[in-house]
Amino acid sequence: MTRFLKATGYAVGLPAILLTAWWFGSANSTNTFWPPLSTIIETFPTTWTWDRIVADVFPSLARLGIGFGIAVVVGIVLGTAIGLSPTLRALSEPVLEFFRAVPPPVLVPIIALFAGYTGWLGKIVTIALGCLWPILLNTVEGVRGLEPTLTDTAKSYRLSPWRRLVFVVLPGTSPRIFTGARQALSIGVILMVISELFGANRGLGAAIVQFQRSFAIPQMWTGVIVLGLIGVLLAALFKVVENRMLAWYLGQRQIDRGE
Amino acid sequence: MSSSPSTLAPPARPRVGARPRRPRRSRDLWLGIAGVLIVLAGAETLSRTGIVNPDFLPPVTAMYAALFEMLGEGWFWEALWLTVRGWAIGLAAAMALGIALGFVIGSVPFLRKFTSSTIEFLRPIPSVALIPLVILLFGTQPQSAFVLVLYAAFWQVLVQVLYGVADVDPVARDTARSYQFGPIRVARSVIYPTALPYIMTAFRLGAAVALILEITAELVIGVDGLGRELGIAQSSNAVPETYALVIVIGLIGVAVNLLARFVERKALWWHPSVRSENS
Amino acid sequence: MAITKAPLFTSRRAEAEPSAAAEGTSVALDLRGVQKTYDTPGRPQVEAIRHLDFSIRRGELVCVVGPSGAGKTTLLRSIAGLLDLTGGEVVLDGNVVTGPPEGMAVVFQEYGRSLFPWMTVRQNVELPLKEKGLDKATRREKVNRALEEVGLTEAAEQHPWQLSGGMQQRVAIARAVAYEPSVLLMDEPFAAVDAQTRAELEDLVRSLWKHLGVTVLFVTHDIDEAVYLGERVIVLSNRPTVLMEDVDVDLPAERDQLTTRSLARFGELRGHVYSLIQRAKRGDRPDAPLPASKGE
Amino acid sequence: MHIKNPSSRVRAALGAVAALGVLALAACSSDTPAETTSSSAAEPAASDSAMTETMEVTDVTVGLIPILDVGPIYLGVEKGFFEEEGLNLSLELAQGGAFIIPSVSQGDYEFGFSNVTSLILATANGVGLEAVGPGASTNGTEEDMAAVLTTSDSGISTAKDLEGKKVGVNALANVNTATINQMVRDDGGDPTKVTYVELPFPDIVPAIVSGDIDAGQVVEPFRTAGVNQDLVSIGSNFLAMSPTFMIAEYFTSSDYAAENPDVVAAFEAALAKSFEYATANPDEVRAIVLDYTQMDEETANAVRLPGWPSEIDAASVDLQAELAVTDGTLAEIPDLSNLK
Repeated sequence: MTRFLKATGYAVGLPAILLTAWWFGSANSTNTFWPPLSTIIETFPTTWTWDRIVADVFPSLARLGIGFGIAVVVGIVLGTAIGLSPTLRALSEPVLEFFRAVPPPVLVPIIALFAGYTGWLGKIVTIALGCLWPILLNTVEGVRGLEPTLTDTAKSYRLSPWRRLVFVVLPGTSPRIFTGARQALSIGVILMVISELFGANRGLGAAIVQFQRSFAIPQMWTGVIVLGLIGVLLAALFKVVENRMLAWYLGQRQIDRGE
Repeated sequence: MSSSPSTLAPPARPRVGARPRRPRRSRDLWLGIAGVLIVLAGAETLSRTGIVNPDFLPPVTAMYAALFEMLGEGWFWEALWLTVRGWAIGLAAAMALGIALGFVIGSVPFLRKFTSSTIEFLRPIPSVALIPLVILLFGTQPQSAFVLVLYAAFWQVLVQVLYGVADVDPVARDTARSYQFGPIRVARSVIYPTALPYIMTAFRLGAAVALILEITAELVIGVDGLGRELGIAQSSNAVPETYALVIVIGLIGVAVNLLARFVERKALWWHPSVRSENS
Repeated sequence: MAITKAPLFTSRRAEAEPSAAAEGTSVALDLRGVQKTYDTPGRPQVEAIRHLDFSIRRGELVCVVGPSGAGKTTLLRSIAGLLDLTGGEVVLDGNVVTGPPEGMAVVFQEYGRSLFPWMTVRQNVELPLKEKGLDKATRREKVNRALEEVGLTEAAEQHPWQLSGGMQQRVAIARAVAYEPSVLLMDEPFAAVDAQTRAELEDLVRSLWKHLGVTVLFVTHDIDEAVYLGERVIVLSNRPTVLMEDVDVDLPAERDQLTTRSLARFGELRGHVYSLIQRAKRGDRPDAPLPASKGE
Repeated sequence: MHIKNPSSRVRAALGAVAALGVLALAACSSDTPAETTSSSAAEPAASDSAMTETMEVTDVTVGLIPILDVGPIYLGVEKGFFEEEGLNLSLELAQGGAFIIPSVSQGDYEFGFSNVTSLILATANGVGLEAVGPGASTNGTEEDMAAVLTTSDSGISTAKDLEGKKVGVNALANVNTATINQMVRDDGGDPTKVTYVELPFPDIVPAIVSGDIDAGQVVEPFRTAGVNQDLVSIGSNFLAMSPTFMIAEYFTSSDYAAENPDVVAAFEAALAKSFEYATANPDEVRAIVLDYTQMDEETANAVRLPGWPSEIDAASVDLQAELAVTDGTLAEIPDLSNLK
């Protein structure tokens, strides 16, 4: 029992101290841009009512989901193709290196040229393109780094190319794909917000801008906190999916490390 | 080949013409260049033939013309310097803070456990969440970009350094202790060399993220730099200049990657496997 | 058996091998003038196998042994169709091997790396059967029988990396056996396990070989293991490989670790193969015998 | 692989990281956040100081929006009106009032230009502000400098047609949204059905042309640019309020006003002089505009100038407050004495 208490003590300790420090530190602050934590918490329920969540948070997350989904599919398909064929890889290496280096936010004005600022299409394309590179490059690395004995075994049992792809190449590369996907998710969230700051009308980023323009400072703080929570929730969700899909990999690594 | 009757002495070794094969490395180089040319030619034809509306995708030649023209203008170099400086300051601060805190927290088990939940909570918070705050605090001053860059890069560095300090081989640490190494010597000769590869990875990851946030701040908030110039070019419908700036920013990104890899190779020449895992 | 004392070692190579006549079903695997030279760009050419001619009859257990670096693995990979030959051909059940042939299973030395870590033991054994297009029931029955053969029934739902080295190699063997190949290739399969496990696995291979009647080509660097297991031991020269000698092992069919290994005959055979390997290491080769070759 | 004694190499790596740190510190110190002079275009011509008595000069930064309305202040600087009042102005450009207000209240800027609605919202939310003079207003004629533009074939001819349409404004929840909502109400429409999209002024006309948005509110010089691209106007959202509708004000933070009443008085005086001069010399306004916007000569001469009244129009302040309440961006009208 004490072990459980100790664990929760560690987990809750620092956050509790920080929160109380914030609470008292800002208790009677006069600076309107640093409202007391109490007012921020008070305005939370009134600001983030259910219909605002439906109107602002869901569209943002939907766009992130669609964009991220597209990036995952395209990234894996292209990555596997490039990873498997040395010529294709040599051909595409420098081009990929350049596109990977372009900071994703730069995509927003470029894609706005084609798809305009408002509306979903431009935002989804921005998110998809921004998330594509980490997944694509990690898949290529994963396919290239696949254990040669495994591919030999697959060949020696005459597994058809399709079955080799599904049972050997993809599972073998999945740890690297997940590394790429985690980076892509963090970039996706950044792009989700930025793509809404321009031509803002509906969405989480847009809501925060709206609060800021109308000097509703406490509401704006709640918006920032909601955005933070979404970042944390997405990371936790990702961890859950990863632990389920990569259970074999995590188990194996644990045993290798002799933990 | 018909199976010759098995005589005692096998047939004389067939002379294989030893044609000097072009080593694989330079073949890849040519293919790489070909790849780049294909993409450029593709963009050019797409735009010239009007398949893609030239107002939105100018011919590549126009982009480079705009780029070269820009190279001659003062504001370009000033913006470039501001972007690079913003990136460098933010990254340096993040590295210094991340390494210092990483070492302190990493080497004290109590601190390690005590702060882990907070780190796990604050780490995934997207740095863009701070944009509204920094706008209120610093408006379009460089400090806005500094805060965003510092916040984003700091977590990358801290987490890697914590991995590094935690990864110290207990056997090495015990041997050092058995030779009565003082804490400073243990840090210098055991913890630091083990942590160094992680610090280098931290530098590589931090450098990339720092550039993303610097450009974001310039583009979104209007902090001076290439990002802001890009926003202005785009909104004043100077399309070739917009693409030219994208190319420049992309090249900066490539340079940042190359610098990071160079520093990593230089500092880690002695490490058995220079960590090839690319971010 | 001839009345006069049979020459100490009957070397198959001496008889004129009527290769064509012995065709038909009795020969499972036939190597004809096999040659292999590695020619990777940017690196000097390496001649691995100069010339190999031997064949294995159906149902035979033949071991291949040679000094380390004698191209044993190259030979095995070319037989398994994973490596293109520079010259000659490998014929399995009458047809020339170009890629991994049907009816052949391979057990690699790095057992840990040849099992799919993301699959359970059962799934690993079952995968090749899926490829053969067997229906679910037959597959399940064959998998269970194979696992029972190697004594791993209760580990079926675990992941390979949760098992010991010996058990992992048993999974690889079970997978090969379930595939019901006509020829089973084993590339130094027990090099990486401890001595006790090796003895168990050697007896397992013998019992499977006898029980299932499969033709086995067993590559090893361990001379005792080769003589203990094989009906014949093919001794290879050093690189570029040629056939040193094809030694007939006339030990009783029923073998076990204690009695067989203490037989005088076992010691003689072992001594002969050992001397062959020593000569091979010194560079003595059939196609270029050392001038001052000391006595047998 | 024989690993040479790593310490010398490690020291080299340590050096590399330290160097990076030093570089940062050096770069940092060289740029202590002194007043960054405004973008080069708006560098005020330094009139020779011999003319003014030896009065110590106070440096003052003013946050402005790169639109026509702020022409007079540039003129005032050029003509030395501010110099005479002992003020050395440096002018900063931002996208809208909502950006300038925080900088003023935080003390980055001493003065700022913003639409009255934003000032009202800020005051209501406890941001201490003090108006120091009118900003700009409708020029009292039918030819107003603002307009709600749309394409000729958009089917939008009156404000009511804006229902269900996407309308571009330079900032959400400011004078433009409030006044357009009122136009829609006056025309019998329901403003809650209008979707506002925030775009910087330069982006609004291209967005209308590309169909990204259905209509957009612009002021000069973008109104003329839009008309040049044959966009049509369905009326000016400012003129629809009143012929003397005051849109914006110059302001400072109440702390600064309390601590430096003399500087504020000097700024108000110089501002009034600049307004008089600008109203009297419209062509000089058209010339100076080229300095701080991307306007070309031809557009500058074609644009309609706003009105620059001599004192604050209290009615406009009250009207914008009422509009904000009806729009729901404001709970109830706060004490607006500081803005009148």
